[in-house]
Amino acid sequence: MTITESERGIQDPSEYRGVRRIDHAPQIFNNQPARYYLMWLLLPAIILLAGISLYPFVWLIYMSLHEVQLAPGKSDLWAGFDNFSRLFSDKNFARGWLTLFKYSALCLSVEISLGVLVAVILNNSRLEKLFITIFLMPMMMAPVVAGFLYMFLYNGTFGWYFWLLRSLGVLDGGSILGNKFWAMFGVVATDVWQWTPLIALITLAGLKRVPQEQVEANMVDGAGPVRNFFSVALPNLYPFLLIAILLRFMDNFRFIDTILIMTGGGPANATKILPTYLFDVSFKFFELGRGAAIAFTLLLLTILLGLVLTKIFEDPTRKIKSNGGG
Amino acid sequence: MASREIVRYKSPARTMFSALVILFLIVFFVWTVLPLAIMLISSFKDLLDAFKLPAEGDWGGIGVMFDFEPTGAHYVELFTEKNFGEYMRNSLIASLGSAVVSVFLGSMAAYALSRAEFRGKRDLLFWIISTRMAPVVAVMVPLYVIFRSSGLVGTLPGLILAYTTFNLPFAIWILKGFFDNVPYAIEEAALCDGANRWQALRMIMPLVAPGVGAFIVLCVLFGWNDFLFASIIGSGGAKTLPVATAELVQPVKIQWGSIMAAGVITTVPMMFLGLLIRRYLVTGLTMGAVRE
Amino acid sequence: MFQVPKNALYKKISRRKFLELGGGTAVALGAGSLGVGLGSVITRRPVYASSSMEAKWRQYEGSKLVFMSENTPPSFAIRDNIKAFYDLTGIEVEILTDGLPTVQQKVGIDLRSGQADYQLNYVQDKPIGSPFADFYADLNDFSVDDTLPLDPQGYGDEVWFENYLDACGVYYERGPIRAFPYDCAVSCTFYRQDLFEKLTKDFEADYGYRMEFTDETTYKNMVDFTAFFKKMHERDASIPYGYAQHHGSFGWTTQLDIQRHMYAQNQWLDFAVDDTLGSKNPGPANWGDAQSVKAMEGYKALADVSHPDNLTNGTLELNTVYAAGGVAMQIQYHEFAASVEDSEQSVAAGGRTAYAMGPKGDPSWNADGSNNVVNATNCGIGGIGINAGASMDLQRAAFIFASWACSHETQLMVLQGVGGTPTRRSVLDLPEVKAARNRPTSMPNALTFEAVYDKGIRSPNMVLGPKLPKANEYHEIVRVGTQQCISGELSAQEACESVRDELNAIHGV
Amino acid sequence: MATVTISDVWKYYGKTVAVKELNIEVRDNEFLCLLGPSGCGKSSTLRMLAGLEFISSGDIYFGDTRVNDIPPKDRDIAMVFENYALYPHKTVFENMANPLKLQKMNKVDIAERVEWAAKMLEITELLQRKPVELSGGQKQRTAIGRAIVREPKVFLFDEPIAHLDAKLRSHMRGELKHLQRRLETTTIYVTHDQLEGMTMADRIAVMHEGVLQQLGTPSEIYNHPVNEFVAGFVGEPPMNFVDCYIERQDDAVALVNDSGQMKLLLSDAQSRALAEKSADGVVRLGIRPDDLFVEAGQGHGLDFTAKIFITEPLGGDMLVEAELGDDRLTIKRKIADMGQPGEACGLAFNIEKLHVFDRETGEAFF
Repeated sequence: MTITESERGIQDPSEYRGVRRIDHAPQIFNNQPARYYLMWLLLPAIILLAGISLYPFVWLIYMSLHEVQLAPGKSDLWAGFDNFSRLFSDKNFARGWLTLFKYSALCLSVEISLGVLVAVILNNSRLEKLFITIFLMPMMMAPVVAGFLYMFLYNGTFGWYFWLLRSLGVLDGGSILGNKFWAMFGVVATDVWQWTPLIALITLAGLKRVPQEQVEANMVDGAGPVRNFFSVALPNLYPFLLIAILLRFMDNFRFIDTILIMTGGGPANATKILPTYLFDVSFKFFELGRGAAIAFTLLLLTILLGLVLTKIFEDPTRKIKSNGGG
Repeated sequence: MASREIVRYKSPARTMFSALVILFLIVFFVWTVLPLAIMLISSFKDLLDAFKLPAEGDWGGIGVMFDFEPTGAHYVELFTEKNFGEYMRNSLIASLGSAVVSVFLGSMAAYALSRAEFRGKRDLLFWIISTRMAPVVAVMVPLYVIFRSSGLVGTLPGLILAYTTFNLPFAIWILKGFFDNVPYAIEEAALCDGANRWQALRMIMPLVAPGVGAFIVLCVLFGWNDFLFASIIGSGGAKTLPVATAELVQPVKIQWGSIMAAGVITTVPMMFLGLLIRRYLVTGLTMGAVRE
Repeated sequence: MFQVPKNALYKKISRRKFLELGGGTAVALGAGSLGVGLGSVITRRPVYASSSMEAKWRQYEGSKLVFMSENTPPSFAIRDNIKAFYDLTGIEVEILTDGLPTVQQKVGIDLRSGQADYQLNYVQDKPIGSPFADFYADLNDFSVDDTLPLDPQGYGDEVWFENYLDACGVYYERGPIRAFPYDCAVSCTFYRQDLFEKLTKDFEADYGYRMEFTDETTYKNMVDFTAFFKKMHERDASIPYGYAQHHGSFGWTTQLDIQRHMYAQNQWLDFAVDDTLGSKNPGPANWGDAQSVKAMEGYKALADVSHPDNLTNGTLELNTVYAAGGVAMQIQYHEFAASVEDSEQSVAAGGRTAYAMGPKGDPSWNADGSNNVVNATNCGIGGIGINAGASMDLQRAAFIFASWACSHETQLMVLQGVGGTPTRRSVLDLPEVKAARNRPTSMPNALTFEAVYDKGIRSPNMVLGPKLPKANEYHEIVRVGTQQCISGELSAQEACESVRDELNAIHGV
Repeated sequence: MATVTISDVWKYYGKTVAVKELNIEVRDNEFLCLLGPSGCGKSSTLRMLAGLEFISSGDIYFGDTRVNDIPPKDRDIAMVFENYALYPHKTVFENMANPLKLQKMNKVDIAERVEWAAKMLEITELLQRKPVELSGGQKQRTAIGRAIVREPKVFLFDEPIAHLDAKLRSHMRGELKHLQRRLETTTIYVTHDQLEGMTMADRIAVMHEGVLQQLGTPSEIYNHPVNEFVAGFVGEPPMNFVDCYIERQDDAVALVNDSGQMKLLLSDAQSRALAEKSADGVVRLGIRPDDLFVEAGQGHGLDFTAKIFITEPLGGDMLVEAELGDDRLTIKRKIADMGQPGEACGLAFNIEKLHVFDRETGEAFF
């Protein structure tokens, strides 16, 4: 590969940040001594990461293949893939996955539609700045605090949201977190409250990147604002929303603080998404082998999602990244 | 570029539409802010006031919410009896410590990954990012054992290390993006000027400095808000605010007033930090995928 | 924390077999060599059987122990008074408190690894005691050792309240004592006497009998009371709901709640095993039999008229609802009386609350029509156990603490402070405690003593519940099954059968 | 103050050859221009000189010192980058002082040197500004200032004025040339703009696809290009090329274009040159627009009649594109009324200025 002059070009040198550089590193970074130098820079972080991630992972595999014993002095028994095969007959395991998908689907569909709607309305409006500031507030809140806050709001004795819903006649005499049906919406609403702003911000960032020429061309062609949104803005937003969906989905099973605080998975397992079930198995039942097997399946999903994500990150067209900023 | 203003023409339908839009915005605004307001108000209510609620359907009774004698007792109690000063300090030290460690090691590694070409680089990068994405519950048991065997459980260094498990990969990944965007020319110019490699690296650090600063803040945020690590690795000698907040559930009764006050204490500093790094927030929260 | 006195016996805790839990990998990677323990230190001065009591107390002066406890009132009370122990013995005890799940996890890993960072554990009888019983030292080895400062009252079954030592100290076999009772939470009924008195006429008009809570009140009466309150509440919002069960996310308290109800009818038990011992192989569960279904139907009937938030409330939440005036009755652990009687935080304080035993079963809910009904009462006895993985000197030092913490004097101290729950009979005989049983009282928990100690824990009312190595899973299964029934997802019959099937599955039946 | 010898240098990137067997000797104090289109290897050569790329094979000497293994900081060179590569967080003064600071010069001397350079570049009043506050030309001067403060052995310029606007560019050309004369420092200057090379350089090295095509003074390069590539690359508007075949009539040699409309009789010298190089059959004719004559209308008395394709007035001069058979030729002349496109015009060649190339290899016969 040769370095072409045009690739190296920088139109305005004051904009160093955000300028794509050539893909091919100059050889000053790419020879033996330079590599040693770079390796020494890389090594501390890699060793630390290996210690705190690879090592537990090896351990996880070990545990998943053993029946970890619950009596003093007994060594663990080799279990082969028993821990995994037992998952197939574990009702709670299948149900945990199902609940996780249901929970995520609910969260994401509401967050995406609300977030996009808000962003489209706010884009270029005078209120944009104000709302962006407002958006920050829920996002900055520790999930635990959010969990407690919503638990407080939902409380059947003194919760304001409970009162509101009852006054509107929605709950039909029941409660929020104590009802199988409403509890799911209760935890979803918490997630929606916290993270719709992020979707809105991502969408706003995306909308700023919709080529104005396309919008204008489309308007000249006779499209109204709604048509315009679907035929011009949405296709441009697509990669942004995809990123948002993947990240939020991943966080849905990365952070279970809120659900643990609010329902602990109840009532009647209505909100027991797989990670909370894993929490029970490992930390309450002390079935470390089975827990490790469940954890393994979760990690597998993570890796799959991660692969998709990195594919998008490496998208050669780089629709998502803009110049400037960063 | 053409003006961003979109030309609008008036029509009855559009007026209706605008009214709906405004209504929607108001609802959304209230929906977003109300819980925070209730949290703030409740933190100044004593327990019995917090329990007051109008009768169902008694919309006029909403005033009950504001009908109370404000008391700072919960805040005072948190700091005098419940040691929240110490927990706040722990939170700060742990999250800031981890942020500094992560960004320091992370920027070295990110620079190396940005500059070096080697086989398996993609795999290495993927591994790094996947450590950040892994669900905490999945690896908590082995992590705890490691930390304990190193005598790190219940200590601030332990907590710093624990937060580093998610902050370091984050820092590497984001900062690599930053370094990728720094042209080689500046380092080359420095080299030609007579700098050695280390001096050349120092020369480009100011270019990424605003970003690095922002991501130190983001790392602080992630550490500050963490619960699972803090409760399992940190509790004991290094209790942080979220854990201390969760413990207000005990004993005997849920101390709602104190929990709300603790929530305010935990959340407000982060909101200010959030405003401070507003420009980098979306980038940070999307792992660098979306830039504003 | 890493300071080690010069005369320390061991500079570090022996590594022992580092973490059999995946230990192979760990050792291979070399992390094990760092095992220093959580900072316990032991220094020893020789004592003999003939030494003075003071010498016995102070034989481990300069040592340091770590006590892993749940964040409950007695632990805080002990921590508040830890200076007294230090003054007495010169042993420093670091008390770490966490939520029960975290305690479970940390203690579990600690015990499994044989590393003994926490020499002293707060042994909740079911969640921690049952799974990890084998890891705790047999306290009999110490309680006869003359070189230790033994409690003059001794540690025999008779010095504790009925069943207490069995509940928290005996697991799966007679003989070894794994823990001494240190606090207890015994269930009893808290009810709003003021409301009962005010509304009893209205009630009598509807139901034909007086609304009073007595030892003869049955669960079926409870359904009537609750239904009545609900009706009144719908008419007048200032009147609270009648009752709420324990159905929050905390599996254990949910299980205890349903267990009381089931046991009240015909003294029904989950397994055909001796409750005082428990079993590692309990065999097939009794769930799904006619009695369990019948009782479950009654439980559901009660749930149907209870507070709508019924399924969210664990013990704490429920107590908060009660204190907020949200329900007129709760079956609650007697240690909560202190908070209910606190007029700054509770609308039920100041004589509005009365205490009684848990309701009786109702003969009509007995499947066999028998008249065998009891005022079922159960408890959580928190014991202090000593990690058998610790060195013998650490264990002995730990015993000195355990003995002190469960002593008559300490229990009185705690009772006077935050509101302890004594486990030694002798505490109740003290004149000031006797006096405190009546209002106005300086020890609000004492108001419950009649319902709890005089009646509730006496046979046949007391139900210990099954001790199982998989106790936590058992709690969770029972919780989910019960919730499924109450939420209408399953019928009583189906729910009981589902619980049976899952229990049998975990026990390999 | 040093000669630079590039001796048999090769440069590979993986399997791609960027520079092939390059031999150039740069004389002391000479201004040498490396000229060529994108990807011709000129930048790689410059970067090898700077030490930013490693030399795959061959040697580079500064004076008598082989510098292959000497890191950039020890080569005593100064480089000016295409995008200026200023340190954005430093002021103009700090930017220029940086190399001296790295040499651990004392502060007083640094200030003196920087002021000297700033004065020479007329940027004294900008010294306290940051790069963002500067215009392109000012940035460029700063970058040059940073290079000259050190009085290095060799200046390396990598397209330093490529991003300036046209007017400034022509101004800077003069200044750079002047500066180099004043400083008397060996200078190697990379550009893809032939005009820069022609106007500034003492000698030009034209490169193409990693291979040095021709090394010579601007006039040599312009008047005697060694091959079709050099001929076509140098000169604006570019040279016209017409595919021809050789027709021998007795002793005379004529070039006839493929459509047969054009027939040029060569001079004896030219015929000999063709014969010496044993050219026969097909060749390619090259002629610069300045060496063609065009007149409007029919009665012009010129050799050929062509058709106006388009005319482009350039102020005093104009470009005329005319079609002769299938070939289109660009002619430069004084401005005049040339008529409408499609109208006929007369066309003549300055036979002395013809260039003839091998159609296969592109090599020049003369």
